[in-house]
Amino acid sequence: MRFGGLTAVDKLNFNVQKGTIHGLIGPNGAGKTTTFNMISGFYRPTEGEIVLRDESIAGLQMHEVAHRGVVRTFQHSTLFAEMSVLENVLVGTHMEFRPSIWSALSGRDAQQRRGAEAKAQEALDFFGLLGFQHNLAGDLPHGHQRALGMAVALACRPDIMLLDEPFTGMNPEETKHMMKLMGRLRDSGVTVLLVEHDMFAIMGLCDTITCMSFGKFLAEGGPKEIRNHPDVIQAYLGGARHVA
Amino acid sequence: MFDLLAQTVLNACYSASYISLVAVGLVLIFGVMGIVNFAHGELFMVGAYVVVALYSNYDIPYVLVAAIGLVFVGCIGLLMERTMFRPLRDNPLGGLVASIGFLMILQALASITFGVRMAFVPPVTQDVIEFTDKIRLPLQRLYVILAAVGFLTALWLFLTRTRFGWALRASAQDPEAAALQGISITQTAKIAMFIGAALAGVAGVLTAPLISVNPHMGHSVIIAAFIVVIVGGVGSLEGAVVASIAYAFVHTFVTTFFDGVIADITGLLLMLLVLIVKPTGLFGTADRA
Amino acid sequence: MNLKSMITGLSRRGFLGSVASFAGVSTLGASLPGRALAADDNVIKIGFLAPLTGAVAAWGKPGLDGCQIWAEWVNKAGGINIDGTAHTVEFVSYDNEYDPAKARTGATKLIREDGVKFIMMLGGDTWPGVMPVAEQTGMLFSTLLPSDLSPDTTTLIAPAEVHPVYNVTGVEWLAENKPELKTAVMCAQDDALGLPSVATYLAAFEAAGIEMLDEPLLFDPATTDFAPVVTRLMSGNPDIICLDTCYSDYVHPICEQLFQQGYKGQIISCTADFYDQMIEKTSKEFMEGFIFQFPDFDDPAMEAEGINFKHANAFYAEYAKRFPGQWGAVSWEYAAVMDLWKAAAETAGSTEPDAVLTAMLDDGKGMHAFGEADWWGKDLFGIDHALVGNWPVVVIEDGKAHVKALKSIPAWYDKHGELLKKYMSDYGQMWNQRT
Amino acid sequence: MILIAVALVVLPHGLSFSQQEILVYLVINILLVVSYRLMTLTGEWSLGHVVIMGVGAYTSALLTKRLGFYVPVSMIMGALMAAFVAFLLSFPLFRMKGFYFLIGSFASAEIIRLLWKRFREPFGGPKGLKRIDGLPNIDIGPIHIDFFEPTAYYYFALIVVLVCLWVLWRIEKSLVGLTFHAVHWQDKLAQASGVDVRRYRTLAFVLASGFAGLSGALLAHYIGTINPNSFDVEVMVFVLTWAIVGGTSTFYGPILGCIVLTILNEIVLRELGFEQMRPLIYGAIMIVSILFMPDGLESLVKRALARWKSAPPPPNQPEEAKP
Repeated sequence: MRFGGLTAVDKLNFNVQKGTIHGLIGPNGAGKTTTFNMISGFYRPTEGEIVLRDESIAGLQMHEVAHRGVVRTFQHSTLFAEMSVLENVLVGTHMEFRPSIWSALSGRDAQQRRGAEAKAQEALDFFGLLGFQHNLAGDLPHGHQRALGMAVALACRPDIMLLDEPFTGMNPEETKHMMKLMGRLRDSGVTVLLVEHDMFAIMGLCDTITCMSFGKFLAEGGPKEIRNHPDVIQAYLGGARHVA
Repeated sequence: MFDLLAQTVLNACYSASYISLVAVGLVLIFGVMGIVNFAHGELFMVGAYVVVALYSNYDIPYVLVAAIGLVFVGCIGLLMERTMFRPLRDNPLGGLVASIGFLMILQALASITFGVRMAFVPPVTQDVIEFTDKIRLPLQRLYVILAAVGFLTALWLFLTRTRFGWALRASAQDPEAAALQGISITQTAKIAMFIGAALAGVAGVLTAPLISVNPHMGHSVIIAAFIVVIVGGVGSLEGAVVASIAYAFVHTFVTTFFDGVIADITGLLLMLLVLIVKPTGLFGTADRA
Repeated sequence: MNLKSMITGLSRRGFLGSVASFAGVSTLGASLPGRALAADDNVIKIGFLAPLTGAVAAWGKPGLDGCQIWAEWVNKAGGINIDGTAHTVEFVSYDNEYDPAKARTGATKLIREDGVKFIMMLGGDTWPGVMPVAEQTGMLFSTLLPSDLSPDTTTLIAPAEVHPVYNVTGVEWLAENKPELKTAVMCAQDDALGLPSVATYLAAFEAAGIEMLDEPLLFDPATTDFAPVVTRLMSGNPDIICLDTCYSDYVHPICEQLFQQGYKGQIISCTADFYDQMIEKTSKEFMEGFIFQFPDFDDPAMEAEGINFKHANAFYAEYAKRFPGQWGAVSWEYAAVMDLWKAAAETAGSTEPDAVLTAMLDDGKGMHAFGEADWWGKDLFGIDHALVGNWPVVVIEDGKAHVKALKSIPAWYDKHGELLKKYMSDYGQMWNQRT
Repeated sequence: MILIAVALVVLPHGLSFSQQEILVYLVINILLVVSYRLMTLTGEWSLGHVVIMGVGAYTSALLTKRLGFYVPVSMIMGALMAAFVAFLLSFPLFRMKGFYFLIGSFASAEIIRLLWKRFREPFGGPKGLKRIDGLPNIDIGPIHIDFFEPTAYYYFALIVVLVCLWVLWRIEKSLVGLTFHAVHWQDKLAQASGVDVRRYRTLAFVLASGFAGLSGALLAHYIGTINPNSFDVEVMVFVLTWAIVGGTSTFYGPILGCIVLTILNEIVLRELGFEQMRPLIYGAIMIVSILFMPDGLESLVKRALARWKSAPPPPNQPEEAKP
């Protein structure tokens, strides 16, 4: 992936196994988020392939990628702040309950809407947000907003969830709770690919970790391998700070 | 045929001059304040009526009138900034509506004060530079061209060589970052509004002896200016100048060799084409919208 | 629609007050109830339905100003005498903003609420909106644009100017007096006034044996810079440049450009409002011999025998005093229509639209501002509701406009009518071609 | 609800004749401005809506004039044509966003308008079309309805417009409407959730244009004449100000703006005898309302409703209706 003269991600190659939690780490500016943006269709890679179940999805638009079961969240609290919590998650049910004007006019959508709301509430319940469903999303505390972002993604019933720094701004308590939830997600069959700085969460959660630096592949392996990998240590020492 | 071509080029130069004065002001205001000033054509109109009020009625020297017109219309710009655009800074649509309201007020004031019919402006000079019998450049038109070159050069120097100019460009490129740098948004907005309005006013002053001065004269100018701004790229002053020249040449040549209505359609199609091929305009880069 | 009588039977105000707060819309309607029809028998109300604001206001506002002077003078002189009683005249204006929907609303208000007896309009775009109202109510209307006439509406008349047919007189005079001029070019704005005028001039030039060097050059009404138009016009070295029915906003800059680009030939135009300013912008020599169709009303010729416009010189002086710089053709035309209406109403002894119309059209003759004229127009408009007779040819000599001749439009038409019909149909301007 | 219905039915009988005429335009304009709001739900502001309305008007007028279509049918065809033109325009236009979309929509609309001016066949050139057939009169036994009468046409337009408003309301409250909002507030997140943003923008644009086309057809068959200037940018500016002065966050905001501003401009200022001052005062009102009511007239209603809800329930029914 190049932006103008700058090559942001170069010769990166990794596989994500079905039903695992896969972490993507690296120092600041390593190109993690760019990688995410390419997979999710936010950017179109200038070169290279992204293969999902033997199908190339490189260059597809974000919603097309989503329709193939790959759903992402965004950094910060990217939400429909002016809409209620329930409505936020209802947008997530879009793919399952394709809304149409005709059903809206004929009144057939009442049933559809009930179905969608049930699914949405299920997703909210999973993240413990059911009690807030009528609040405005913008009014939620920060941690809940992060969770809501994931609830929206979950309501899409994805095969793969791409989570962009889900633990940022959470206190240890919340982080632990969220880790538990992610474990349950994996157990329900969702593959998770996450970008994260929080090493505690990464190490405690991931089955496989890919480490990159300056846009290039650095190392891959289980949490233990990565923690002890000389290149990784080197990379982080160079950039300092983030290693716990 | 050479005569015709040469004369048409001269015509196009004049047309490019006043359009670029208006368009550059429009770009400056949009760039710094994020507001589409629909009343910009009416500022042009006010400039022309300054000439009617002072030059036609009181015989005040034209150069002085031009200076007064520049300052007066610039001050109207400041008034707009203070009363409308500053309170509506975070509300670009509100700014648009307010500028439309202001447009109606200016038009009505002009109608009531000066009448609905065209107003008279005596010629400042009737001298003509005759290149050949068929290629002639009236001095008044030359003034417009020279003034446009002069004012735009001055503006360019101001923007590139002074601290204020630097602040202005910074906030045009990224208002938030500029604010973080300690540049006062209010200050830059005032300067942008004054300069933008004054340029439109000066264009009105300069062209008043050459065109029909009436309360609705702003309409056709603003449409040309919008086309130019889009073609040039919304945030780009250089783009506005280049696009003014391009638009003026296309429009003038099509008018001369086909007709005026086709020229208008050509102008709009050109703009649509640019929007489709490069939605940010020829010189636009940032995705400000 | 029985509900209507039921409700008007109730106390309308009390009833409305109850629903007003719910309906929202009617709150103001209730406080501004429709006014009763004019009850005062000695006041005749005349409607003035034209653009008073907006870009076309120049075609309405000066006319209303002229009418106010007319009304004052007539009222001072004893008003309008209907069956032995004197009536004063009052104008009720409605600004239609040159919009057909607002014109329809205005016509309804003037007829059904103000009780006017006659409505003067600019016409054009606004007329088709009013047409059904005219047909339903039988109200008498006048227009300045005879292209609004059609046999479907029998209560619309064009008594002031039969634009653009009178333009033939200027060309005819030109050909008679300057036979050495053989070639011409023309420009016009692409609108409802420009196109029929183009057709008329084309017919007039052909009838006069003058050759057109180029297709008429059309420009958009929003044009401000006329240098390219002028460059193009001059490129073929014509003897005559014809400015068609350009408005003064175009005539002035075009002439200024012609002057500066070194044109030395003949110019003919329909109008030359504020020609003194044009002379100042160009030169006396340049404007010498400029032909157009609208005399100054301070011209002694306007007080001559046969001119029906009353006290033209004094009217002009009064107008110039009150509205300096606003004089133009529309300033007197609406007032001239009122002269005609007043005469017809006094003859009929009634102000009712049908009676006045009958008196007006009686014997097919009418007193036009410029002399006795015929009710004419069947060929072009499908109905003889345009008042056509002599029309002045005005030429600028030594910086002042002079009426050089009063030429008969019917006489020209008798000879060259087929040409005019041909060009009018080429430009889609015949009444039965209008869509 | 019943009171509102009764008010709407008796309304024209309390008005003067010219006010009845204005009422007809008001009803038609309400459809126009509400359809405009639907378009703005996805976050794009167009300056071409009035010309799209004109497409409906021209189509319907030409179909009845040239091909003798039955008026109600041609009106529907006009709406469909407007929607179709919007569909075609969506291809170039939805490459743009924000300010560019605003100006792009303006440019494409101007081109359509210039085409009407330029091609006298079939559009009638600058003079436009006239003698457009009205709605055929109804004569069944004792019932005689002449749709030239403003009251009669008001009822017809009212029914059509109410049905359309109901449709627009249902759409907005459905999951489709929710998706429109989602596209507006966070198009990236919506897209990540599988929403084809471009498709929804187009959908909103096409739907809004269809209803605008219908309002144009309603107008054309009432006044019986249309010309290119009836749909120029000045008219668009009025629609824009109705929407913004009224506020666009609620369904009723634009309706409120349309009603209040129309009554001010067409009735109050005229009755007060302002002539040349009218645009001046209207302009001042626009500025003042946007400065002091940036969220539109609807914000007043919202506040009033909130107060009403929080206040203890009155002992009896609210009594505003009774004299």
